[in-house]
Amino acid sequence: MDENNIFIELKNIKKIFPGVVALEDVDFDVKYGEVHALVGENGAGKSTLIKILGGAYQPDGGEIIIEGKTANISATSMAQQYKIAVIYQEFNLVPDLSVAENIFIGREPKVGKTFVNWKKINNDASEILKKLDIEINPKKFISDLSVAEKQMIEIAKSLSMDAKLIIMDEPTATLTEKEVIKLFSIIEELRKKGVSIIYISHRLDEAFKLSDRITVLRDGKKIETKITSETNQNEIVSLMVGKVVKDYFSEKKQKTSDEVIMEVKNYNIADSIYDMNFQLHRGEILGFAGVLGSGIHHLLRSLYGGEQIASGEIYFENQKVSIKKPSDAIKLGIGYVTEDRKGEGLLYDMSVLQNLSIIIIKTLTAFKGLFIRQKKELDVFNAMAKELDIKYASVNQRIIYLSGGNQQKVIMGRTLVSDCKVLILLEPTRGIDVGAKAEIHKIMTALAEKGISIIMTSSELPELVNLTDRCIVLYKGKLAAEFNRENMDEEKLVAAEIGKHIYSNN
Amino acid sequence: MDDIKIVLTPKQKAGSWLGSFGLIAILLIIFGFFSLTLRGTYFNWGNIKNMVSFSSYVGIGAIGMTFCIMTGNFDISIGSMLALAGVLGASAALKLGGIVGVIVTIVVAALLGLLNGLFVTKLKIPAFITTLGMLFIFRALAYIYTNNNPQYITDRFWIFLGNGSFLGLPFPIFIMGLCYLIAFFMLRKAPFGRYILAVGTNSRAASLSGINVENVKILVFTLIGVFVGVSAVLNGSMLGAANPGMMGDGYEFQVITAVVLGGTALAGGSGSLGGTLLAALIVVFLKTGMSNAQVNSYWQQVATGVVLIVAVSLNKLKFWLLGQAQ
Amino acid sequence: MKKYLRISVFAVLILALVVTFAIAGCKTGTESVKATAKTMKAADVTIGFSVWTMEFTFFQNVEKGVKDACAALGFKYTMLDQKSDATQMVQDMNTLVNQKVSGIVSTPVDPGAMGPAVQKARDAGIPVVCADIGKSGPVNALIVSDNFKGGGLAAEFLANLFPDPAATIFGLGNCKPQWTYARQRGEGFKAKADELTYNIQSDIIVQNPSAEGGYDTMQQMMSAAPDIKGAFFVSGREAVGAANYVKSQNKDIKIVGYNGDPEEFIAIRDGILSATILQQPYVIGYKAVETLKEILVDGKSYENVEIPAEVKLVTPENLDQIAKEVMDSTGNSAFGE
Amino acid sequence: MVKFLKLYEKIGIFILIVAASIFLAIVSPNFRNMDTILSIIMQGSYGAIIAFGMTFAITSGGFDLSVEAVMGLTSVIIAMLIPSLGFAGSIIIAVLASCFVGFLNGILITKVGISPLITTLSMQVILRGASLIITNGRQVVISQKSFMSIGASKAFGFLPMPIIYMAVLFAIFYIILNQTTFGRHVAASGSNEQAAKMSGLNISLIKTVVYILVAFSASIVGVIRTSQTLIGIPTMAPGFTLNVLTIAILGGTSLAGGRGNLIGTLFAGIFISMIYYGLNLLNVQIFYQMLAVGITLLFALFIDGLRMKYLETAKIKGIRV
Repeated sequence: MDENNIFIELKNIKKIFPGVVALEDVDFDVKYGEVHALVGENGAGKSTLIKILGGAYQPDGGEIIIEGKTANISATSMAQQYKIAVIYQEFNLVPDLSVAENIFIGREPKVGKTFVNWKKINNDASEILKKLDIEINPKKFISDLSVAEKQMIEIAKSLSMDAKLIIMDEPTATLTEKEVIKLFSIIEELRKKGVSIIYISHRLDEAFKLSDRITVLRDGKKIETKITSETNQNEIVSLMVGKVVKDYFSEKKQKTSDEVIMEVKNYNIADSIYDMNFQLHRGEILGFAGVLGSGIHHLLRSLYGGEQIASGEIYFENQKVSIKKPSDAIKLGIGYVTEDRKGEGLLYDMSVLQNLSIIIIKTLTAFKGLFIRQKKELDVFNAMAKELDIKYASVNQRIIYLSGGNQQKVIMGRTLVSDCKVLILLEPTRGIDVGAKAEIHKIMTALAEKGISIIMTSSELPELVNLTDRCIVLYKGKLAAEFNRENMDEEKLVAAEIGKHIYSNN
Repeated sequence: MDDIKIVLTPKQKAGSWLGSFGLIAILLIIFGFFSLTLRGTYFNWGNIKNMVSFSSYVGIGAIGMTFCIMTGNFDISIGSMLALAGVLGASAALKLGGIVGVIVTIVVAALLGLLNGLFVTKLKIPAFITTLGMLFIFRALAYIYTNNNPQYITDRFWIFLGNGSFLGLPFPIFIMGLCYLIAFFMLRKAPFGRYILAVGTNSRAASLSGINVENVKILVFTLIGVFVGVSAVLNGSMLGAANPGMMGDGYEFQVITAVVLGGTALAGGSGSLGGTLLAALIVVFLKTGMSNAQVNSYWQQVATGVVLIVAVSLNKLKFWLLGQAQ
Repeated sequence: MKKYLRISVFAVLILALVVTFAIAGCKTGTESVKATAKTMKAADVTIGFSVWTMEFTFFQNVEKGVKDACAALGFKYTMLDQKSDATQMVQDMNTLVNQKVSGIVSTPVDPGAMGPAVQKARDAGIPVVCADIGKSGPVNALIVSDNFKGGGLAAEFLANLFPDPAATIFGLGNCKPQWTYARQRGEGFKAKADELTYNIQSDIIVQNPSAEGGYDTMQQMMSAAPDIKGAFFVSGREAVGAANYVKSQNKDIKIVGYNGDPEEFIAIRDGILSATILQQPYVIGYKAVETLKEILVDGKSYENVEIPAEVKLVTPENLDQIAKEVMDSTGNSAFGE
Repeated sequence: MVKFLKLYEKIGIFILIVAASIFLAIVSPNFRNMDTILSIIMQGSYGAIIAFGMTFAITSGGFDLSVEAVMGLTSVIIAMLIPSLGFAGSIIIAVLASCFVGFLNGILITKVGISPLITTLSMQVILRGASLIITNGRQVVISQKSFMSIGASKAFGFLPMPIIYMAVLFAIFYIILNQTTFGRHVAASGSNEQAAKMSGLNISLIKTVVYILVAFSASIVGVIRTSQTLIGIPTMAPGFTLNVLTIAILGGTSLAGGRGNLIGTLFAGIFISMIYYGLNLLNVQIFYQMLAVGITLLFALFIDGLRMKYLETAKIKGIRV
């Protein structure tokens, strides 16, 4: 390919962290106006790579060439000067500043040299937002925005600094179908303008839909770069996991029993759930589908005592129970795996072992919870690590050094060791690579076959369609539809999710 | 299973070494330096006993504070707490004897700690502010209760606790040792320690794991009270009086300094009791050394500040070497 | 990491213990306890001085007195600074006992809180003399200026300026409650004022024990009692601050201070401050050492003796003469030049 | 309701002031005259001015415990230099020196990464020592009496200068915090440092400037106090730092950072002075004054807590997941 149409080129980049080699001799380049998909399992080094491009990390070796010249992205501010914008998964927005201020932070239009030009900053902001047709008042504070809105603000931000290269890390992870469509059209726009884009996603279909080329990373090494039109999903997947994955979804064998383990009767949560009724059978995988605002997360959280319920009854094993706080749920044998691993899952400063045993630690003690029996704790851990095939260097390794998939397994294990009867899974495979996804799915079906009932929700419809025995669709906090394995497919779910109106992707 | 290889660059090796031995090195350097320069007046058994036993004043109070800071909280009321508990205990001792007095001191301190805890958790007032308010209130109450008359401690038992010695060692050393053993045990061997860590590192995750975050915090603040109480007993015993205005003056900052110097992150989540103990010793060893060396007391202040900064920067150096963000 | 840290902590502590045990062993072997001897030669005497803080002029002068006395009597001398911290005070006392000094002079930050420490010193056969402030425990002697009387002097001085008690109001700038000894001055002032049937309308504690603190307090007094005629501040630096406030308001209110610090002498010379009560820190320090000499060298016995140090009223009239006396007795200028 | 609460965040402390004024006016006749009121504001100004700086520090997510030592340093430098350099010269040097101290704080905190607590606490001790060394522990009397006019004179014959300084500095700090990009960046770095960094803000620079501002404000007060007392005081205003912190917090500036409330600080400064001053007018013992301060602090923050709680719930209800 001819050099001068390459915007940025990385030559054998290297990065080491205590305990892991994050990147090893990675070569990588992006052309002008190209959408370059970057795929790979968690821990493959994608986020490290983009942090280097964003100037957050300094490489321990190798060189970066931007527009033919060797570049040294020594700070995030440098990245801006090189016209590189990174949209991280964890947003970089300032809660106590307004939308407009966030979009133009560091580049505010000024009166003179020092004073903020409030008029201009707000006008410019609303202009950009209009371009993305987002209806958000630029004077609003970020702390008052929803996740999806924040996502959009991030994009607006990178547009505002007319970046030549925009890096998007899992941009669709938290978006609804509708918003995804919007995002894609924006990306098309940018591509036409000659803006290069590095697109990172676990959703291969997206990568194939958008990208010109796809680069696969595995274990910190670059495996291959493929022209998208000349490859297919299976090939990429096998490149990612290093082996060919047969069944993406593991089919659940046996039929679920009719025994009702949990029942929810005319359940209401203020402003989010209205008069909900459903039963959960032993060994059943019950799915919940719904777009943002459907209230699912409120519902599932409150079933675990993460939120106060407004009214309604819960029967557990035919006993009327009240679940006020998580400990109540745990006592009953209800487990919960959050969708927000970072925010409310991981105990970063603690070891893998401590993370797994935290829920049941009191039971692993001698003399009435006086002191911990380390041996026993270790046994429990090893058993679970084996069952879930958790990969770790040492039990005392801090959990943040594990890959996303393994972190997720530990957090699932955390609830599983408390041998729960009902498991509530929110977005069990969010931000997890294909290989790990398949594993998680296997684990889930296995659990269900062991007689554990699972309540799950996922923004990836295929997951719901292929995994769940039954799927309840909520629309604006009300039960909109219910499907079971036989009669459910993605179209029906989507239709129900958006309130019956069938809508097409174009 | 170990298919993830552990690689440490020399830098990182240095960092971890620093993490493990930095404070000890500082302590030994200080001790060695003054021992060589001052010889007998510093490097003698009596002086060492003296220094260690006086480090219990800050050392014991710092235990509770270490827990507290680990949970990402803060208590700057302990100085006044020490005084209030002290005067109440002392006046109780005058009427009901030393043993009662000692118990009263510790119980009162514990209750005051509990009060802080309740304010922080139930009324949702940030710890720093709650305790800032209490700093004024406790001290004021101490004045009001005693009408500003020092309460003398004459009871032989109580006096012994701070001044007597056992097996040739000052008694406070044993008490401090005991406190650290218990605390160490709670932190590393008991579930409570895990809870503290969990709450400190990610309280939302902790509560979703069925931990009652509020109770943990309340307990932590109460523990501060208990240890401050013990410290008040020893201090009162050494001073032979509880003076509402003098007692525990500036205590809070001495203690917090020790904890932070000991390597406990103010952000919470991680910390080490061993570090705290070493830090407490370092401060006393340094100050005593300098005054024994007849360093001009103004220069002493300058030196103390500088050493503090240097010592803490070593901790930062560790993180830098390890390539971790704090 | 933590694990290593822990292990090494204990390792080192144990090591330290072992080493020090060894040292202790050989030490006790070689040294004989001098302090118990009946009388000593001046050459062998070491005086340990523990001072409240070196931040205040008053204590600097006490220190000077002690130092000079030691020099004059051929004693060795070592000084420790309590830095206004009661705990430090006690630790210093123990440190001095450890250093096996022959005698201890202390200017205690918290006189009530030195009982056990003094006891230890005495048990080790080391006599203790307090230089000013106060004492507790078996102190041999206390050289103290009569704070109560001093306050009285201030009241008398003001009374003479304003002969009609009915028509005059005085103010009192008091000190922090924990400084009980200094509050004696206030008590003395009040007592005398009552005796002379004068009326003290505002008794205010100076928040910052510092010149600007006195400045603020005076401002408060003047709104509490607008027609105030005179005020007594129990500390000189505060008095000067107060006097400066009066001056800035172009009012004529007589301010009396206490201590006789250089800034007070200057203020009196400049006609800002009306008078002050002169303490003699230098003399107090000097006397303390002399007393120890009598105990240690001459074998005299002092137990719990109080030796008053005189306080003098300094007014513009006798300013120069007193300044001269100070120069003669201490060898340094009362004006701090 | 929410509107009212947002308003409360700004001027809640003002309500306390009104209440206290009414109380004092009723119980003490001396309180009912202009001079007293001006005096109270004047004595409030010292704390308030430094608290302006402190508000910046807290907004940026830190705080500064070295202010009282900075005052002392300023004081002695002026006293030592006035004979040779005259007023302007000595003041400029003293203020510059203080700013340099702030700069050091900033560097230690941002570059070395030591927590503000330890940095400024150590700096406090170091400066105290340094000031004492400069004067050899003495108080240095300033013989140029006219120097007094800077801090003690009255504008228009009735308005004490410190109040004017407070007003001017308030205006300046207020504009900096709310109208300049720098001010907004201070808020940003306090609100979400990571994000601010990622957005290419130079956090180190911003925070360093913040600590320079704190030292500057402390230094100004140092100048005022020195001129009033005409003495170079190395140990000036012992324990004043706590006072300043109390004011800033009582003013409603959130310790979490990101939200600075200078108006609140201004009022809080006056309010605290009101408590001490007013209770002194009534000859109330200092113990009860401390008690009053402590209780108001807790009470004010308790109300604030209720407020936040209400807004929180309002928010939760507002947002659908």
